[in-house]
Amino acid sequence: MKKIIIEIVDTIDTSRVYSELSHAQSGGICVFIGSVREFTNKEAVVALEFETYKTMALKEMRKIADEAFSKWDLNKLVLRHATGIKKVEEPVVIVGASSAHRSECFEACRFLIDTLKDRVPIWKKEIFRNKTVWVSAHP
Amino acid sequence: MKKIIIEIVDTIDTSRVYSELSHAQSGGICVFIGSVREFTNKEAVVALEFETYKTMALKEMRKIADEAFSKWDLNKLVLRHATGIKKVEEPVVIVGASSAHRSECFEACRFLIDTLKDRVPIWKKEIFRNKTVWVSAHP
Amino acid sequence: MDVLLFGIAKDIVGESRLRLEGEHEDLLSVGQLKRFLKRKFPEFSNLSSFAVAVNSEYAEDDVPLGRNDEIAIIPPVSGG
Amino acid sequence: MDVLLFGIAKDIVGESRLRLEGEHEDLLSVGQLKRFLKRKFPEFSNLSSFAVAVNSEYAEDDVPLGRNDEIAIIPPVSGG
Repeated sequence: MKKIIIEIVDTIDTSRVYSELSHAQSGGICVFIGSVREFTNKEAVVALEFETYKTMALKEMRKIADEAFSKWDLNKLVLRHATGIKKVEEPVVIVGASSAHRSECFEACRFLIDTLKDRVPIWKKEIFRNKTVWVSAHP
Repeated sequence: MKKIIIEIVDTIDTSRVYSELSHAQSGGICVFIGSVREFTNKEAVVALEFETYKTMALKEMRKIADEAFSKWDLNKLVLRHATGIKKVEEPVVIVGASSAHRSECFEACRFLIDTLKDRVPIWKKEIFRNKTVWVSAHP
Repeated sequence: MDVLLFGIAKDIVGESRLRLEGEHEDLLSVGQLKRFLKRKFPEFSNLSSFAVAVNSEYAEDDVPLGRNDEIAIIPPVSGG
Repeated sequence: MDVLLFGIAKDIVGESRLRLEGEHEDLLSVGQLKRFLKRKFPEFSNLSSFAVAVNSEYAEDDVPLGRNDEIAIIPPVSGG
């Protein structure tokens, strides 16, 4: 019955995450969506470009999912990241969990995004009007 | 630019919450969906029935939204509850917040659902095969 | 004075609106209304708690009741 | 031995795959590969950090490198 969806995709369809996480034994679903925002330190971002080491990224996402299932009592889980160029307001990542009670899905959802950002081999390049910057590359 | 959506509806359309919360200055969106789950203390729930004191419920939801905006740096916020009979897996409540950074939207989203459950005049009746029970009515 | 009833309060009283006519003279505050309800419908004493709303705002026991106020009984809420 | 390059590592080296031919004999571990890269491309020393993956798993400095392993340079990740 437990179900994990892990994907790296070109475009994230935010409308289907509810049906992906819906489960007869789940009273709570928590979803986090990360999207491109216009300003980074006062400079206007034109777009973000995401690059990934796909085989490894999927493996790491799988480990994060397994860890979440071992830490919390969850029924379903989604980890989906986009690659390529994303413009302002476009979704770049969606993670979510469903559980009987709400504490578990909130805690798991926060863990999913924090750990994904920490570990999964995906790189983000900020595209400004006059330059591009690989995020976090330099101290 | 700040936008608050507060509604009591017959049916919750989970697919449109992303576009409702999407905002050029938001890098993070956190959404919680509460749905009907099959088992409550081992007894099979056939459905839940929600009743509301609508004028007051909308007022209380508005206060919760204002409180969230004063506590966290948010761009948009949704508080939507359903009324009537809801079957297993059907969504009954959806709350969400969007903010520049993810901590704010997670904390605000948790606050929205916790405070809604605590204060908003909505009542839930559990419909079992042989009886009905108003949740939390008795000690 | 009309009192709106919701959830289990509606089941206890058997209707969704309680019309208080002659009795009204004594019910000058939220506290008095609560005591009146517990006397007239002992089932109210078995609830976890119940609040009163005056003009769709939660009201403490010392809030006065006026003839034109919208008054409602708020049994323990359980939304979400 | 081929080394896959991503993100800023690809920009530093100027290609997405670094072919190491004669030099390979000395590169027996992850640690040796890291030192080699920093020597050959000094820009690597300016990064916040960088890791090496062997067969798509993060690998510590003492992990040995084999001719048939898939080796990749993992500069600081920034997904999400």
